[in-house]
Amino acid sequence: MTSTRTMTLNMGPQHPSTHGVLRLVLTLDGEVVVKCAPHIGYLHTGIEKGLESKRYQQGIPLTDRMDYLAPLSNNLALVLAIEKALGVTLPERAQTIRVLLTELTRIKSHLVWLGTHALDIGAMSVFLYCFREREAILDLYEAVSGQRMMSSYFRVGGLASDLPPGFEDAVKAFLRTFPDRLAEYEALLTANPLWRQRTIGIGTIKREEAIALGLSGPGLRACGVAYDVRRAHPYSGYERYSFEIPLGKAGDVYDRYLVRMAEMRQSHRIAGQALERLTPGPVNVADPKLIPPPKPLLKRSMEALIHHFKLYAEGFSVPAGEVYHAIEAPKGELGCYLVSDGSPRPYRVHFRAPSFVNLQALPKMVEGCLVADVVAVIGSLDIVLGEIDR
Amino acid sequence: MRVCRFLRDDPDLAFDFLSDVTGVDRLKLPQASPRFEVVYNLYSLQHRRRLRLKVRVDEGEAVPTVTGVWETANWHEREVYDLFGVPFEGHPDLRRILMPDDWEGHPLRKDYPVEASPRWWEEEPA
Amino acid sequence: MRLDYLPILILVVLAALFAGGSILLSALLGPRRPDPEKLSPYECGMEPVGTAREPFSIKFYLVAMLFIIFDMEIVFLYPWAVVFKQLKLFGLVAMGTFLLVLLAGYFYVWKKGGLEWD
Amino acid sequence: MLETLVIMLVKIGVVFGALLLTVAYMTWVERKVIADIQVRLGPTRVGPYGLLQPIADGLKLMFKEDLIPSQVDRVIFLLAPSLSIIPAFIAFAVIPFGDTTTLFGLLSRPVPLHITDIDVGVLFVFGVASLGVYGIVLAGWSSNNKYSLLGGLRSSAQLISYELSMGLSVVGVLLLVGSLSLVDIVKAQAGVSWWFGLLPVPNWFLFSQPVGFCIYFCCALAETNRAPFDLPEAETELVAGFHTEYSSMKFAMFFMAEYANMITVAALATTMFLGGWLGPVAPSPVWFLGKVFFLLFLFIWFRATLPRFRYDQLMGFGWKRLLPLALLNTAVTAIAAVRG
Amino acid sequence: MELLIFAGLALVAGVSGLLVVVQRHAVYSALFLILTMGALAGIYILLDAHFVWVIQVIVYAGAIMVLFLFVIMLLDIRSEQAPWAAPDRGRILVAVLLSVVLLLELGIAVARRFVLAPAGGPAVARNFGTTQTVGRLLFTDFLFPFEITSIILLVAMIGAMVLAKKRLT
Amino acid sequence: MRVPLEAYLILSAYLFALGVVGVATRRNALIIFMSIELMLNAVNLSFLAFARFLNSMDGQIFVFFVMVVAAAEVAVGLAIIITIYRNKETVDVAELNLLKW
Amino acid sequence: MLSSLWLIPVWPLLGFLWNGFFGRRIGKTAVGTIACGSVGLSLLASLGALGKLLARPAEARRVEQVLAPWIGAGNFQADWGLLLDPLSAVMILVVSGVGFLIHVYSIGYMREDPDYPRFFTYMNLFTFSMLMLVLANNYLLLYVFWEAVGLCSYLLIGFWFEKKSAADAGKKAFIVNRVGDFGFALGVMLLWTSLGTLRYDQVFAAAPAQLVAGGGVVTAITLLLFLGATGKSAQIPLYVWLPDAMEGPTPVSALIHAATMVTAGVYMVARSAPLFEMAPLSLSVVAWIGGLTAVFAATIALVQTDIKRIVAYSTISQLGYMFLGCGVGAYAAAIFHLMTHAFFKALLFLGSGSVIHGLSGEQDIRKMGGLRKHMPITAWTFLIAALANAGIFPLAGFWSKDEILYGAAAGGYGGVWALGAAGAFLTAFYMLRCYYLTFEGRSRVEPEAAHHLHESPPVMTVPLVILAVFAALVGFVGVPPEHGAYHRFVEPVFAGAKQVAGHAASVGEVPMAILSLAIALVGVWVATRFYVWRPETPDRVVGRYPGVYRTLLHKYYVDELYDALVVEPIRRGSLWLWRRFDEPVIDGSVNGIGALIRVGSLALRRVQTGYVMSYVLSFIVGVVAILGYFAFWR
Repeated sequence: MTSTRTMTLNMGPQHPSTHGVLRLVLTLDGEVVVKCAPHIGYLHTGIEKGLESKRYQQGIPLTDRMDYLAPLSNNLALVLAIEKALGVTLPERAQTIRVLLTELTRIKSHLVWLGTHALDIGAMSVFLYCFREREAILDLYEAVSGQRMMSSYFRVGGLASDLPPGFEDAVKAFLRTFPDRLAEYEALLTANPLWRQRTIGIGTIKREEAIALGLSGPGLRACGVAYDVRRAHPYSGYERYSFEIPLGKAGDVYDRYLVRMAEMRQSHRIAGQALERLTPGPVNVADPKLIPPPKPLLKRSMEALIHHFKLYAEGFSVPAGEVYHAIEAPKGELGCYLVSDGSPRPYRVHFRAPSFVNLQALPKMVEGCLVADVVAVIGSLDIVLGEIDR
Repeated sequence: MRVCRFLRDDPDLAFDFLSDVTGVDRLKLPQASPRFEVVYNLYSLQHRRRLRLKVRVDEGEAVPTVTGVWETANWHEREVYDLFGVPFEGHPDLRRILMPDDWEGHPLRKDYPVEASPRWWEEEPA
Repeated sequence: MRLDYLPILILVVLAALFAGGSILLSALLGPRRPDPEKLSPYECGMEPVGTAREPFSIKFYLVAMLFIIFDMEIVFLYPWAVVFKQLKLFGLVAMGTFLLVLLAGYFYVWKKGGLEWD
Repeated sequence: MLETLVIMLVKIGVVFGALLLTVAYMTWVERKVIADIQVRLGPTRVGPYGLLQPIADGLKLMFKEDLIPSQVDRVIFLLAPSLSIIPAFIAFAVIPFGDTTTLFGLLSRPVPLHITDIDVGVLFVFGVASLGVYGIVLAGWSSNNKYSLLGGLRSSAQLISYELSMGLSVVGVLLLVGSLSLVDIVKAQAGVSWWFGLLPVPNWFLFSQPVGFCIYFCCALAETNRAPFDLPEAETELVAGFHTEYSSMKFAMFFMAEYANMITVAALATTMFLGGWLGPVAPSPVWFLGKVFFLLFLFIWFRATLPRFRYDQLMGFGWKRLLPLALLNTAVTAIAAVRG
Repeated sequence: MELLIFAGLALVAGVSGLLVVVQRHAVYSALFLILTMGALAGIYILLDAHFVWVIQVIVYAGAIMVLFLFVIMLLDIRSEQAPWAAPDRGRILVAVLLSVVLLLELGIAVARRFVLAPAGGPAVARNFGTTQTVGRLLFTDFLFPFEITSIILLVAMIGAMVLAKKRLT
Repeated sequence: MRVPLEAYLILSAYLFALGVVGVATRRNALIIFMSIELMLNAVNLSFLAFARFLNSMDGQIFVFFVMVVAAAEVAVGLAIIITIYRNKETVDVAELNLLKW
Repeated sequence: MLSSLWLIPVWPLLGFLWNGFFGRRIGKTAVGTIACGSVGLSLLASLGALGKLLARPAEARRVEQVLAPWIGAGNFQADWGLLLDPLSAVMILVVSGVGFLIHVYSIGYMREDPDYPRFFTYMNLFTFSMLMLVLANNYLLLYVFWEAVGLCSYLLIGFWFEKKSAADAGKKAFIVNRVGDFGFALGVMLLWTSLGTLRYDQVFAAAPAQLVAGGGVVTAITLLLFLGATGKSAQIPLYVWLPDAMEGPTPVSALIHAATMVTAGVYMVARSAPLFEMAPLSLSVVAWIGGLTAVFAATIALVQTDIKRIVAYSTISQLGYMFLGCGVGAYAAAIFHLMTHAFFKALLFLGSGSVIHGLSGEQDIRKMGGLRKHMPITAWTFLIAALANAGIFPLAGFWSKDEILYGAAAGGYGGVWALGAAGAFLTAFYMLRCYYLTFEGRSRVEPEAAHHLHESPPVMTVPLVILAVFAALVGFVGVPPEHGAYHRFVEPVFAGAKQVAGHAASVGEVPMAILSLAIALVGVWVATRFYVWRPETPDRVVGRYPGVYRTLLHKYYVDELYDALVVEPIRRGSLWLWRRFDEPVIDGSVNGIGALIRVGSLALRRVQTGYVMSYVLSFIVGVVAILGYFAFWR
């Protein structure tokens, strides 16, 4: 008599464990989730619309605000799409720096995920440890761009500037300590029976369902699908790096956890390789239509001055047409669809935000779980509302 | 729909992964009619191939939904509906997704009044 | 022997005074600026939806019921433990029988799902 | 007669004061220790090393607005914090914190260092502790908030579940001692035995009742709502806990009750398993306090380390694992006691 | 001194006992019942029941009343109408009258049987009412009832379980 | 000053009578139950008083068993009340006539 | 250990409770383990008790323990009391020991049965009841468990109650037993009215003083008690239920025949020896009934073709020997035979069970033969049991049976001795016949049964082997006859009784032993001649005496006789009563009363509101009234 009666429970939008302003309407039978309906849009900022009114180079800072835990990945997606439309190729050094920084970004994003995920399940110390590491990466960000979070460091056709002196040593120092730290966190969690009890068999999703739902990134790989854009469609020279794609089997919270932990190791490995590859050279394409000439040149070359003026007055234009370019962001496949009408402003920009798609899988994952598990599952999806709502 | 199903199930094509669905308002482009273009980005995990599928409709015309083929299309199509006002026929749950339920207009249309201040919406009903 | 309990009485009074005192103190010292929003129950920032009560009742009841039964058992265990050195094997058998019977109930409840929280 | 009375009152006063002080400074210690573990600094601003932090906290709470939400049951709402703090304080009455003392010869005859020693000391502690449930249940009920109610019910169900195993875990010790008086229990742990003729080990029940101690410690964590059993306070998923609606000093009282309980269970553990005040060289209260603080440190350490149970897992652990284990421990001890 | 403490405890027990019966809300009844039981536990100490008093606290106050409170809260019973509502008045009057008669009878019985019993009772052995004594008796002279107790508890456990799990439609 | 036996007995009788009043007058099944507990407590008090004044421990042991019975009774009784409540949504005994058939 | 005698019966009780409540849930393995374990534990406890008892001097080997007062109405007093003396020590050993082996065997035998838990539940209850029966220290308790044993046998015989014959057999056992029990109950009542106590020690102490030896009262008491014994122990005239009891599962038969139920009667008579010794008439009745039963049942067994029935009739016959022994005052010998019999009879049953199991349910020995090749262990153990039963030196049966016969001869009961000797010959013959037809010679097994023919699993054969060892060797505890370890242990119990009987050693022991052995050997020889050397002889013999054969085959038509004499008249009478008396008179008055009550209750109905409060109120009125009575008027 009593058990057939269900109750509706509101979780969020102001709830500490929903990672932002997500609102879930849960239908419960006892404590078992029967239905879960996510409500989004509380953070809608109109980035896609905004980009239409910005010139190409100006649009980059807007993308920082999407996945604010991995701004450089967002920059990269846009920049690569534009470069694809323009058909330019970057110098070696620029590509290597991009790889290095996006992999650091991936580590940084995963660290925040690990910390909050662990905190949701009650392991509070891990949270603080993770933020300590994240601080180190933020310091590196600051060093290259002057900004800690919204760095907007990449440019169409290259980078905002070359690396500052001493940067490589700083990265090296970080990479030296990081594996041990990571092992420490794993020691706190991976084999911990409590942690396993809370995560194994929770929020399971099958391989076929995951594909049908368009899951990407660690969530998909935890189901055993070896899809990684870096490997499937290499960009920025990823084909030249050796790394593995960690896979899971069960597709539950624990596997997603393991996959991300392993990804951090792989990112560390790629970053190390990138550091070795770092040879001196230009960081921008030698195309004055895209990249403003160096300051001293302005005083000597008229041509340079014109280019400079043109660039800053109306920007550059992209040939009419459309491109789709996807990268492997920390959260999954981040695609950028760009339609150009030949003007200096994009006609239409659309981002395929991985969190948006991944969140769609949440109802399927939590149905049949307990309410307390919902938090664990959300944590394991690693969503960022800024990216979902754009 | 049949095309979609074929694209997914044919072993030589096997576009089992729907990356993305989005829309373009072609109002200010050449060939502006039909006005809207719904773009499907397909991907084949097996063959590592991408495919872009486009459907063009005019104002008020509906696009058949592909949620039956790729479940993930659900939210994507809602987003297109929300931001462009393109309805999808047979969609299980066609509601606004990003904008509040009582929002007026579709922001990503090219004729959406960006400068005008929007009518502030009511407190969301409990 | 009864005198041993006097300090406990005093301590009870002391603790009660402390508790009452601090409530009183904060009531006197703290400001009072009530408003309806502040005084309404906390519900995650949303208006409450439905009631939370019904589906949980039986489990809580069962837990408390089992607690009573086992509490009784423990209450018997204490005097037993205290005189155990004199009872020896006899005590073991007597308590063993007692416990076996209760364990039968315990496993019955277990098998019936009385210990599950779902 | 008068001297006895005075001594008694002095002892009560000292214990009460010390308890209050310890409670206050436990918050500071906890913050400092956890901060240390988490490579942070913890409180530093108020006083040297933030030493005045607890006092500042207390003052702040005292001057906070004392919110009484509308539609609550006022009487019980006010009563609940008191009901939770009074038992927490009086449980300490029977715990011996030291051997006898003459206070460096100041007193004419040795005075035992405990407030009182009653025949049923162990049961007294458990009985009084079991009264603490009321504070929680009533707080949850009177708040007129469904989260509070559920939180209160859940916490109290947790408390009573673990109370059972806690009660059972010490039966082994009682079997070996044959008395419920805590003083007797401590005295039974005097002396040292030699393991393999080489290793001197004190006759603490920790070594003869390791399983009992482990069970006790688990239950103690659960009874005091500490990690990994800290659902009542930290379960963010569904319920915010029984004291959601409490503020100001009333909230502080729940807080103090929790820490006082923590100290009590640690003190009881010390008495029952760690030989109480016994120890060489240093004066007995020092040993007692040292052991208690060691246990408290363990409490804090666990909190900094472990993730949290889910509620059903928590109840299952208590009923399906700890309870049978505690019974088994009792049975094994009894059989061993009969044979040897 | 003893008389004073007794008087105090008896007063608490008596008044709160009365309040148990006349409270409108079950939660208050339960609270006053706990108070009554607490006061009685104190009186038990005066009666040299050194073990029983703490059992009273643990079992009655610590367990039974918790179950009561749980049930009250789970059922969420709001106040019933005033116990002296009109339709019940006749019955209540009869009941109260009967109780008064009962009390009188008991009083008379006490007076007739036990007048002049020495105050304070006989001197008892030092171990009267201690855990040891209770344990020894319980496991010798009262062994059989003790074992039967387990059956009672078993039956209660199973009965309550079955009842609580049953879904009547 | 020592306390005479009569004092205990009268207190016990008084509490017992209170319980009777409660059982007979209240309509809330839970309160009726509590009144029964009150009566049991009153009886326990008598037992202990007699035990003390007759210098025999039997009364104390008996109190033990009374408590067991009380515990069992509460467990089953409240289960019944819950069952009834789930069917009838009330615990008012005036609205329950299940004994009639 | 002796202070906790109650441990012995309590284990099967716990097993019973546990399996009864949870048997369905805990799985077969657990059920079997619990059942066997509980009996095994009580076996251990019994052994412990025996050890403790042996450690005491002979005159102190008597422990009595009152667990709890039971009934104390007026001057009637009965307790839950246990008594351990050598007699009950032997009995508990037999019950728990043989019972344990049978339990173990059942694990294998009943493996496929869906009602496995129920079976073991009953078995444990059975064991418990029997242990309590032999450990009781007074007649009332004895009676209670006497009934309980009857109930268990009813439940177990009718275990496969879907089968009509099984259900009928169960009912038959119950009803026939009822007749005996009725006599027993009367005997107990008479005992109490005449002596005012039911405690053994008090009874036996008071009897010589308060009753006239050989007088009517004591004779009546003992005869009534013996009536009970004939019921329980299947003696003439109440033996008819036992062969039918074969309808139960074989382990049940083994348990009933060997260890528990049927021995209850013998035990009771032996226990009451002091009373019987005071009533010579009863003693001779016991002896003659025993002897007659021994021969009577043996003759029936000669021609039966159902393997279990043969064994069943042999049980009746052997029980006859025991009573014969009791009747001639050789109590120790009777109990000795009881003990040896328990082993070899259990073995016989389990062996035949094993055969039946191996033949997929075939019980007819005409459809067996030559099985030794397929089931060697069963065959060898069965042979040992058969020879033991036949009384072949040096197997167990020889020593005990010889002692009984010697007792009869020495006591001067010539006629009885002759019956016994005849029985011994017949026993040897039919046992060997059974063995030969089953295990030797040409196979007559039905083809499809032959197909599955197999030796039983170890869980069944191991108990067989253990029992075989005991059946072969246990007789030696009674060597030398009359003075063996066994006798030194048990004899003192009957010391009091023996004074009356005395011993007139008119014949030598050794010659008597040789004589009885010779008789048995003749039986063996005849059987061998009939069924091995000249297999055609039996048919010839049958052809010559067809009337005798048919009579024997139909068990002397006793069942038919009972039907005609008892069952049919009762049925007719009842019918008549129903028609002539029941319907008009009883029904009429009942209906009248019913109508009256209906009218009355309509009036009372208004009181019956169904509201708890009203009931409480009236309840209080009652309390006040009663208390008022005590307060004011007393």
